[in-house]
Amino acid sequence: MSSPHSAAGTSARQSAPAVQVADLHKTFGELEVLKGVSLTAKTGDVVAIIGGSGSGKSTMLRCINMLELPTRGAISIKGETIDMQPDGRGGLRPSNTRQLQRIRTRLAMVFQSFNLWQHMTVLGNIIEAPVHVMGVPRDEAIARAEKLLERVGLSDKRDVYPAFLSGGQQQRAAIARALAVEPEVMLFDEPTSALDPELVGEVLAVIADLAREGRTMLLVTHEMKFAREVANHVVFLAGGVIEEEGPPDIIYSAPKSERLQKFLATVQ
Amino acid sequence: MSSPHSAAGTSARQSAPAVQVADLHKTFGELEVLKGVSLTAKTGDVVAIIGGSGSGKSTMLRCINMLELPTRGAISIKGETIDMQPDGRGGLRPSNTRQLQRIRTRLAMVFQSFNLWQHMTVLGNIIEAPVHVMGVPRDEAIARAEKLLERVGLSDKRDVYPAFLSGGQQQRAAIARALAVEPEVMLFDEPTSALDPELVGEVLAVIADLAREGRTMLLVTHEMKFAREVANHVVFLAGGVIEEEGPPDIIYSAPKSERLQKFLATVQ
Amino acid sequence: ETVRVGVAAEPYPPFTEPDAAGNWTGWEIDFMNAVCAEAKLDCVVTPVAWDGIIPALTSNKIDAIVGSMSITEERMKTIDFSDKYYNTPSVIATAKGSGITPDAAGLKGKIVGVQVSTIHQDYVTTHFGDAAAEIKEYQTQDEANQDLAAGRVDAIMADSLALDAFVKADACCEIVGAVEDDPAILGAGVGIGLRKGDDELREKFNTAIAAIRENGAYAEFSKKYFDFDIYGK
Amino acid sequence: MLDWITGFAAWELLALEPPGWGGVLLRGLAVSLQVAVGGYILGFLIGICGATGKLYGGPILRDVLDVYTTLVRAVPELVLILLLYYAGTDALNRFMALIGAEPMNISGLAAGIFVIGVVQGAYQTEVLRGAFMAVPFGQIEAARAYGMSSLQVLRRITLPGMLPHAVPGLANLWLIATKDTALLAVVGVAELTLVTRQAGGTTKSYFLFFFAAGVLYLTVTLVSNVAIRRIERHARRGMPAVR
Amino acid sequence: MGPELRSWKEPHRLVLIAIGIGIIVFAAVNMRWDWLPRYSGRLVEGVGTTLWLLFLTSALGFLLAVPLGLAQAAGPFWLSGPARAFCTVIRGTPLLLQLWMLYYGLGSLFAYWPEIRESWAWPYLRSAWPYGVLALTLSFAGYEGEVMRGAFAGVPKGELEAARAYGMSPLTAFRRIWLPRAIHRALPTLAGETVLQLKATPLVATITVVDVYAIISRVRQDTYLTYEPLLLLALIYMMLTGVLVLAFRWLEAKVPVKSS
Ligand SMILES: Nc1ncnc2c1ncn2[C@@H]1O[C@H](COP(=O)(O)OP(=O)(O)OP(=O)(O)O)[C@@H](O)[C@H]1O
Ligand SMILES: Nc1ncnc2c1ncn2[C@@H]1O[C@H](COP(=O)(O)OP(=O)(O)OP(=O)(O)O)[C@@H](O)[C@H]1O
Ligand SMILES: [Mg+2]
Ligand SMILES: [Mg+2]
Repeated sequence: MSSPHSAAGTSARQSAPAVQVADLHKTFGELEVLKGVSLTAKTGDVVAIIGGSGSGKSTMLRCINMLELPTRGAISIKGETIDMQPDGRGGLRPSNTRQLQRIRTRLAMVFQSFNLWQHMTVLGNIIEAPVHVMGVPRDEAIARAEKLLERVGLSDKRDVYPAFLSGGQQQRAAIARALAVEPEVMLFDEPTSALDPELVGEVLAVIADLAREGRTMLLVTHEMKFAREVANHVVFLAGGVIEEEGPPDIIYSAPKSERLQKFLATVQ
Repeated sequence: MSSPHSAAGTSARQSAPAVQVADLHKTFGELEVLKGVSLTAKTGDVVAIIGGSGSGKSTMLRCINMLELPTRGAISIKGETIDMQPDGRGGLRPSNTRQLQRIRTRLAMVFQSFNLWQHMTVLGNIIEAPVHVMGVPRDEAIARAEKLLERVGLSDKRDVYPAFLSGGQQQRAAIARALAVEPEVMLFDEPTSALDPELVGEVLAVIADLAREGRTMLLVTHEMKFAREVANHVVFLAGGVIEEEGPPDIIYSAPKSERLQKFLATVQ
Repeated sequence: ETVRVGVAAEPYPPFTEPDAAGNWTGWEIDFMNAVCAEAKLDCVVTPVAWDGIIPALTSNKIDAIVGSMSITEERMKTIDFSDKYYNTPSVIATAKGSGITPDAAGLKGKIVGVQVSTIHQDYVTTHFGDAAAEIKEYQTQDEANQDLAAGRVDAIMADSLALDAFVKADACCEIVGAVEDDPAILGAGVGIGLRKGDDELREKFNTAIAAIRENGAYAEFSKKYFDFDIYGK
Repeated sequence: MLDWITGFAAWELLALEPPGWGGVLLRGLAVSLQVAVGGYILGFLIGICGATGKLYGGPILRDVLDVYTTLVRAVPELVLILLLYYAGTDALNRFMALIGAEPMNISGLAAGIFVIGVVQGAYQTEVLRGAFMAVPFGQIEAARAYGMSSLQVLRRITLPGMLPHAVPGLANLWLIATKDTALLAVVGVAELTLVTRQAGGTTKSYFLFFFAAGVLYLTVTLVSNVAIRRIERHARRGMPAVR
Repeated sequence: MGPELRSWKEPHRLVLIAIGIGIIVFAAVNMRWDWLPRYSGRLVEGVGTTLWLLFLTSALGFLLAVPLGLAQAAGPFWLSGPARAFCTVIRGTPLLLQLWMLYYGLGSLFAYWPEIRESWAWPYLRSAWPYGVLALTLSFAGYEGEVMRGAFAGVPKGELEAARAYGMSPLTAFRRIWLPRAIHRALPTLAGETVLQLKATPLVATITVVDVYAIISRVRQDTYLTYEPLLLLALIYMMLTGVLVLAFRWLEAKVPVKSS
């Protein structure tokens, strides 16, 4: 990615890009959803991915952490390329499960529908991956979780089960869960579209906060105004390829492609 | 009610008001929801009831057909007062079940959540009350139901079960069901608030149509613009009493009470 | 050498019945003990539902049946028998003063109860099948007895000793007499049931039965139960 | 002559020590419970394997499991017990003979546990499969996205997540298991129902013993219900109350 | 229909079907079935008795289950308490025990009253089937009462309010809306319970009612065959279950529900 300004938290020693997607293809049966997408996000970048419904935004995000297996292409996180091999049916599959699991802990995904684990309290959700995947001692994980809860404004919901939270609270808990693994990159898939309008605000505030802090984030969103405010790079997906990309000011005020112009007209 | 203009369908011989509510009180446990509400609707009137959430709009409507038993007060339909007697616990209860059942067939309620009977087809729902309560011969009821279906634009859904209809279609079927008993008064409790915005239109069109026809209607609604168009009288409920009432033009353009001014400001 | 001896899990007094301590007692248990002692076999009592006692033998769950099982042609097709070890007539019991006689004429229009899988069932079906109004089949003799007492059947047919014990214990009923013999059905007495081809065991049992008849052991334990020789002719 | 009444009043027959039959009944109950517990656990193991097989197995395995659950659920337990009891042990012994081993002496108890287990297994397969499917897929995806291995996903997310959906069905099956043991009376396993019949037959106090056995069975059910409610409350933690 | 038909033609299914046919042919050739013609008449009669028992007791039991469910769902405590106790006792004890309790316990007691023995009712009281019918009916009512409780409670309140709002009397509302709606909701469970009821019928053979199971027992005792009669019995019950399941599917399809 060729964003002109680089965000605050970037440290000099990390020269490899945080996320690098190279020539990503993805086919569902007959349907070719991604037709060769390449994308680079440097550490500290906030990349907003926009595009019409069905344009493959979610699919792209899910390919990055291998929830969806790409048909072709390569994904690198902090310079480490995820090992893949042909699966014999024209696609790829990860060839090193341990590496994949390790890389997944460096990427944290926040889902549209939260996907909190319903049988654990909010705290339980947050410490689950640190304790059981990364082997952080329990006390330490709890101490850190409490800080995160404070941060997203949920300290009083620590011992509550997800089903008893409002949508906005659930999404904030999900963000805290993502932060708990101290991810190098956070992936957000329409983090506010399952929320009532009144709840959207609280979640966006938390995300804007993270952006200010200099976290590397890839976010799929329909909130154009918000994307414009927090992102330093906007990617417009259409027809399975990146139709246009660039800094938000330019993308929003001077869209070049006709498709993007049309798209922006309908959503604004 | 002192509406200046009287709607089309009023005939001279019907001198008694269609609905008369006198000094209605309703208490739930400790909570006094209605604190003495009086209301008169002449035949052909379209009365819109507005008010904040929890102000007792639904409760008032439900008291009129005794789905909720009033604590004090009297209800008359076409000059016939519903017989009630003290229930020995500080409230009232109907003392003449046959009279109540008869009066209920003259009032038809359209619920927010439709409440269609799921085990009957649309046609079955419509002919149910005429055939099994009023003793209309089946053929006749079916013939009439078919006209009503045409009227609400559901002729092709005659033999479909409610679960397979969209919300707007269900609500139109519910309106046809209400019309089938040839009610003297129709009660609508937020008939569109359970619907997606796109479906609201179809239902409002049917109601506006009924209003033009000169049907007596009492409707609780949050659609201020709609209320303004179809109603000839607006009642604003607040704090358990009628805070203000009058013709829609005056209520909406020149609200007197501060509460109403505030209410109108928030909803518009 | 252990021999698993199957007995009917349902009580069949006075031949086999469990006591409250869970031990099996009765004439046949004494008989079994005597035979096994004689043949130097280590016998263990294994209760099996009467209904499934032959399948249990053929499917190798038990090695022998000591269950008042009469030696019949039909059974011989499936299992082998030792020599007979007792033989008593089959009789009919009815309520006191019923006036029923133990023949087809007497049982005309009556309800007759028998235990399933017995020679008595065969006999009743063959000889009274047309005369009787209904033939009720019971899983256990005990239930048939009980239904006679309760008046739900008019007559029952069974081994004389079993019914003797019953009418002594319950004053409701009486034995009205033995049925006419039909050796083809009623068989040649009661023998120990054995798996087909288990000749070694059969020889041991046969020798032992002869020996205890000889040395007086048979008469000795029988005295406790009966005042006559139940070995029959 | 009303010996069922005198019998019914003869409470001393229920004494724990012989000549009272109380001890026999309790031993019968113990056998029933052993069969029920054993069969239930066996059924649970079959159920877990069956459910995973049905969900993730190949087409052949899935069809075979379908045949198993359909057959077992369509045939009366009584018939299955007779078939499995005789045929099952017979087949096993023939197999032992084939490989040259000593024929195994299968006790009624073991056969009973086997039979109840096979029957329970078919039902539990279906209950567990339904419960597995009730775990929202997003929760499993979230677990994968956080780098959990398949085993960890199963242990930490899928199993506890399916529990609230499985408990009611499993609880019901437990109660069925305790009562299905009564059917083993037909193959002569000395469980509660058979010893009740023996006690009634020997003492002629049928009513007393049937009544006593009924009370024992009912007690098992009621105690189970209390335990089930506890387990359910634990499993349903985090789920809003349904009414 | 299309995809289902095609699915039968998948190779592994064909192999499974072939194996199934192979087993049947093996059984037909290698096992003894010569007894079959002798008993076919009685078997048909036995199936008749089984079906008759099933339909009678399910119908009666269901009639009982409706008030039991209603009492628990909406009745005052003095109705709901006994109803719940009844369901608990029935569901908490084995049917076999209930059956024996009624037949050998309660049933044998009538004999001691000469008045009863002389009365018109005696021929019924002395035969076994009334006890079988009673026990199966009570059992079905106990299990189904529980199901109906849930079904009654689960009918959306709004639909009942709508019935009242249209002037239905409580009886009409019950007859036209509440009950049919509850039955509709309970139908899938009812199907399962009826299959369970079918599978419970063979227990009546232990009290001398001659159903298809009793006939097969008879065959086993006459022929001393272990497996053949039982296999035939299993086949008969499987076919009956299949017919029941299809019948209930057809019933359920009469009021379609939207699957989510
Ligand atoms: N598992 C799948 N199997 C088959 N097709 C799929 C699958 N997942 C997604 N698709 C298809 O791929 C296309 C892109 O889907 P994707 O979810 O990535 O779109 P999106 O850009 O996220 O849209 P939205 O804004 O609606 O979420 C769609 O046409 C969708 O139907
Ligand atoms: N059955 C009940 N028991 C106790 N309180 C009730 C009951 N029904 C309504 N209430 C209370 O009475 C008040 C008025 O309720 P009502 O439903 O009439 O309000 P409303 O004006 O229709 O509000 P909305 O616009 O939200 O529908 C509320 O505070 C509500 O909580
Ligand atoms: Mg998407
Ligand atoms: Mg309301």
